Amino acid sequence: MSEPRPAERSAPETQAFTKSEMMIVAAARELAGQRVCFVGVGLPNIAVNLARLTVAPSLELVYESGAFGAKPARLPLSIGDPTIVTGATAAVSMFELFSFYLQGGLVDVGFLGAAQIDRFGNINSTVIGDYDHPRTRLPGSGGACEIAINARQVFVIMRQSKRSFVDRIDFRTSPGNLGGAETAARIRREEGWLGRGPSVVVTDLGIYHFDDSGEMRLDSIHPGATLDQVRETIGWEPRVAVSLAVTPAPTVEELRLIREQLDPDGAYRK
Amino acid sequence: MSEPRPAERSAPETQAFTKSEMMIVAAARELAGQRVCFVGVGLPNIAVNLARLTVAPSLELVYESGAFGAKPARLPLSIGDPTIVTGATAAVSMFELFSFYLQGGLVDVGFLGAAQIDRFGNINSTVIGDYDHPRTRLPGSGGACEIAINARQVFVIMRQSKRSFVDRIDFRTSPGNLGGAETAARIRREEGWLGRGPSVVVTDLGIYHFDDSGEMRLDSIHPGATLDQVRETIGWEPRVAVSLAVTPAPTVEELRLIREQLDPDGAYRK
Amino acid sequence: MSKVTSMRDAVAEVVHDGDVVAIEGFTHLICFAAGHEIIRQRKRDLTLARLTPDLIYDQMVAAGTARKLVFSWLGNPGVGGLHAIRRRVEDDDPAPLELEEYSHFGMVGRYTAGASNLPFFPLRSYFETDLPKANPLIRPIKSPYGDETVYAVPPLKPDVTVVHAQRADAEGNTQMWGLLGCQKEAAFAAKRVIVVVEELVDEAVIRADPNRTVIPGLIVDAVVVEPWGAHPSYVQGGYDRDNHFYRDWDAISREAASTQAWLDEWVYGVSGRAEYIEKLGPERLASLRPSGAAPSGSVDYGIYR
Amino acid sequence: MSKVTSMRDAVAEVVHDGDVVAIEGFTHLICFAAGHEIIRQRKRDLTLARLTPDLIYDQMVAAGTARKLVFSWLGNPGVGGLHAIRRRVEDDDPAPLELEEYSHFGMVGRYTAGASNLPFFPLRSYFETDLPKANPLIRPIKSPYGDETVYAVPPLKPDVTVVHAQRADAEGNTQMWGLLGCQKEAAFAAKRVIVVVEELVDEAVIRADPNRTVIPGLIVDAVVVEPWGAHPSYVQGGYDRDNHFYRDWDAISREAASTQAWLDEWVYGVSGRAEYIEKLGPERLASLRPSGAAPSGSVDYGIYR
Repeated sequence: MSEPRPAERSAPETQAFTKSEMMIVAAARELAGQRVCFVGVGLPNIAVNLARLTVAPSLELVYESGAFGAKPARLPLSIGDPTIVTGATAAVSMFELFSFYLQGGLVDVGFLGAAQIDRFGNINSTVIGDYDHPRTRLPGSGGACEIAINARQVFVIMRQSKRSFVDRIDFRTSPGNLGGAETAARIRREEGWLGRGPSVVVTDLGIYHFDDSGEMRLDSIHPGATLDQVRETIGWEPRVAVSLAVTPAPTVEELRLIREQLDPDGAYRK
Repeated sequence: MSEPRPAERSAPETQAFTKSEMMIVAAARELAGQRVCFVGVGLPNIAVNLARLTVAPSLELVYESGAFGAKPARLPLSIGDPTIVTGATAAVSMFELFSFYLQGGLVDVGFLGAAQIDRFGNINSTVIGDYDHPRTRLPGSGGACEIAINARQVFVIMRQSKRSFVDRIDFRTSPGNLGGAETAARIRREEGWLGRGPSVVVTDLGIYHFDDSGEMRLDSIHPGATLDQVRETIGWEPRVAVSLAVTPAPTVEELRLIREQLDPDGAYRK
Repeated sequence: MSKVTSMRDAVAEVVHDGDVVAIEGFTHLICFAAGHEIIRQRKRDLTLARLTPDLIYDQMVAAGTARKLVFSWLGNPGVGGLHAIRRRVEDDDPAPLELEEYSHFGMVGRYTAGASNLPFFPLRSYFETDLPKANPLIRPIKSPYGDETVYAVPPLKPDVTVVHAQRADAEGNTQMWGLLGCQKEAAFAAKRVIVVVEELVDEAVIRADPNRTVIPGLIVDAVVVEPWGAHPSYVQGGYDRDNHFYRDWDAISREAASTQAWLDEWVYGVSGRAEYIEKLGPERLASLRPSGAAPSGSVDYGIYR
Repeated sequence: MSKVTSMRDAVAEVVHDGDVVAIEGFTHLICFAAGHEIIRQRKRDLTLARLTPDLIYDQMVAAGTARKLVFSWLGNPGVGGLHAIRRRVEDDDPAPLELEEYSHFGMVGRYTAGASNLPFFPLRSYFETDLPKANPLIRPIKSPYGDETVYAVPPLKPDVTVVHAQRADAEGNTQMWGLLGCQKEAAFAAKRVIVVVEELVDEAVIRADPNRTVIPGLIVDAVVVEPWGAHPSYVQGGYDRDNHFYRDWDAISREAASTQAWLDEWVYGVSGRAEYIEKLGPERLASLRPSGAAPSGSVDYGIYR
């Protein structure tokens, strides 16, 4: 398989775009056909809102803060914001949201970010280093632990780096495919999880799905990215699809929505 | 101890009244000084509403149907009625009412009726006869089981008869003092009950409290009632207070409230 | 996508013989209209779940739709017993009726566990009572903190839950006010949900007050617009409880023959709720209207762009 | 009986050194005014419980009020970390800070168990994660129905819960709208409750819409009227989240010295919320007002006599 050449990657009519913009657009497109999405803080927030304005107009946004069917008039900095309530279908207590919506099995996609991820999609958002004496104290689970277990599937969006795509995560906050697909399927069945685990990881370099062994596989590389860059920013030898695709570049409309409507201050797209 | 003579029982200025009216008035007066009362269907409903209008103006009524701080403009036939919601402090789900208000320990008095009661205040409202092949199928617990366990104390209001005041109840729906005060206190402590159990039983003939052994003791006899009548309508030899009081007859105002405001159709006072 | 349909189609498509059906509502918002349609469609072998079976299940049991009741309080509140049910329980007349009995909180806990996909719900009830003997599904459970033991009830996941409400939009986003009972929990616990409303409203009405939404359209299969569909139960702000009918039922239902005659006239004898209401007559309806308005007032959610 | 008092008196009387304190509110209705008064009164050895410690606990930790955090997400949402807390956790600077960590649902379950007087709350979380190892209070529990095992969390019963809301009456009957977080559960779980409101209203306003009541006066010890008391958090329909301050805090809090300087100026340097608001200035406040009204509309409860 040859490296896709830069010239093939983006249609000539598309504008220049940042790696973050490509990542957000790629993540949004993966939501096509999904019905109910649990929105996490940060990059998931903008990707999901872009999806609602493009490929998934009937997507129902669930914010762990308690809003269902939100139609935010602006992109909120936090996942708790008055704009996600005004005009929403329902505003409920967190007990109800976590009990009936998430644990009750109504969430199709849980959309998470992470500090560390391993090849099987297990996620750490708790600490770097030892738990009791951490080098870096990260925010912790929030809802990520129960989202990974109860959402029907999990999407992950995060930038690649050797520090984040690691052979061994320092702490398992959210279970992915554990030590592999077979074990994970057995444990999910035995323990009565509703979730089938992670199904896609979107990074600033490409799009990964999970193969039969439960391991991440690069299925699409973003225009401008190279396999060398991919390998340099992953702590293991990544699997690459035989027919590696090139992610279609952001369209003019996608970029307009991100730049003018969702992120006019440029907080996410730099 | 001599029988109280009829002449001593009611002040000359009081009107004629029925046994039910006396029972309702006596029960209402027992609520003096109480703060939060859980209202059951039937006689408790009228007694509690009378108390709110007389001896306990700041009594907060909790209906298991989900109304708190109700100020019913009329006496509802059922404990679920639109008049208990309009103007109430809060209308909540039954989950919230049973979890946070009752099990959470906020209810001072649970007010119950019953089909059968024994000397220790254990209550049956489930079946007469065998559970699987009942002679009479009664309504069952409703909330009575958890009210008896979680309300700080339990008031009972019911008419006396050999069929209802029995040596052995056919089914224990709501625990009272079990086999006696000592066992009951130990079990309540060990099992972490919030309730101290039954504290008063008001009947159409008198008022009972519970003595140190946990057994019902007649402390006050209603005007017009005799100890013979009391004994004839109880399935055991009842304990009687050494200084047996005579219940003050209903006042003109109490009767007016019952007849004109609470029960104009006479459903309860006959 | 609109889910609005007729009561006839909703019941025909959503309710199947042998289903576990919950028509919930604690005295308030009990959907008699759906119960009557289930009778008319001669559904059979249903397991009927409700905290308080009330008149609607007495009627459905009398009509032969049910083989089993799951409940916590079996009566006509403030009036007396449910005679059709008692005939079947006490005298197996015309056939036995299986009972599965809890307390109110136990039933609420069962729906909550069902809605939450929990294998059990813990509660402080049942201590030192005969209920766990009568129903072996009420089981002790030890706390993992200290020695304490409480009781557990198992999840209840009805095949169908029917909820009556003041209003919903065409997708089934549903708002109610007044006593909320455990309709939310029963709806989230169910595989399929029918929402029956007094009024169909625009989505914008729902979205104007998101905290008032009790059931999201996401879990709703059919929306039926059926004014007066709760009678003789009531609708806060709409119409009063018809206590006269609750009292009348006591006499009607004392004999099997008079019960059947009533069903013939008021259920089988009408095509649906509209005809039932016409038969009740405008005077009866007028007598059930509230004596005045008690507006909630409006609050401001604010526009944030 | 009126429970209306000043923030100073409420905190002095209700909050004691060594207490477990929960100032709840999920991004919405976080009572910064109460947190600042706790700092001014130099309360010590508090255990601070909150799902999301947010800036208010970063400030309270920086001011030395706390010895321990109980939490589920430790960050500045959309911005980054909480630097004062991280200094204490990563570098014991100036002293170690004890952490007791759950997930969001675990914290919600803990308050729910506390409010319900349950010895534990069961949930489907924590499977195959390191959280039960990090916190041995997260324990497996076997269902009494079948073989299933889920996890349990223990009840959380704060000594004091502080709730900010749009409005309450003088007895503390409290209504809020917008995101409800877990304030209700945290309040019912607490031994003592302080309610802080934007507006004190007549009892009749509350009683006009009983379904809107989140916390009954029954469990409230003090009512404080403190407009803008949630800033830089927000109040649905009242004022917006001050995202600029959330971003500014990232720089302010990166060094201990600048953090203390900020506390000196904005907390110790003012007598209370009124002075803080005056200092913020009318332009800042005006910029946080919603751009328009979004009225909920009114519903009718009806008069039933």
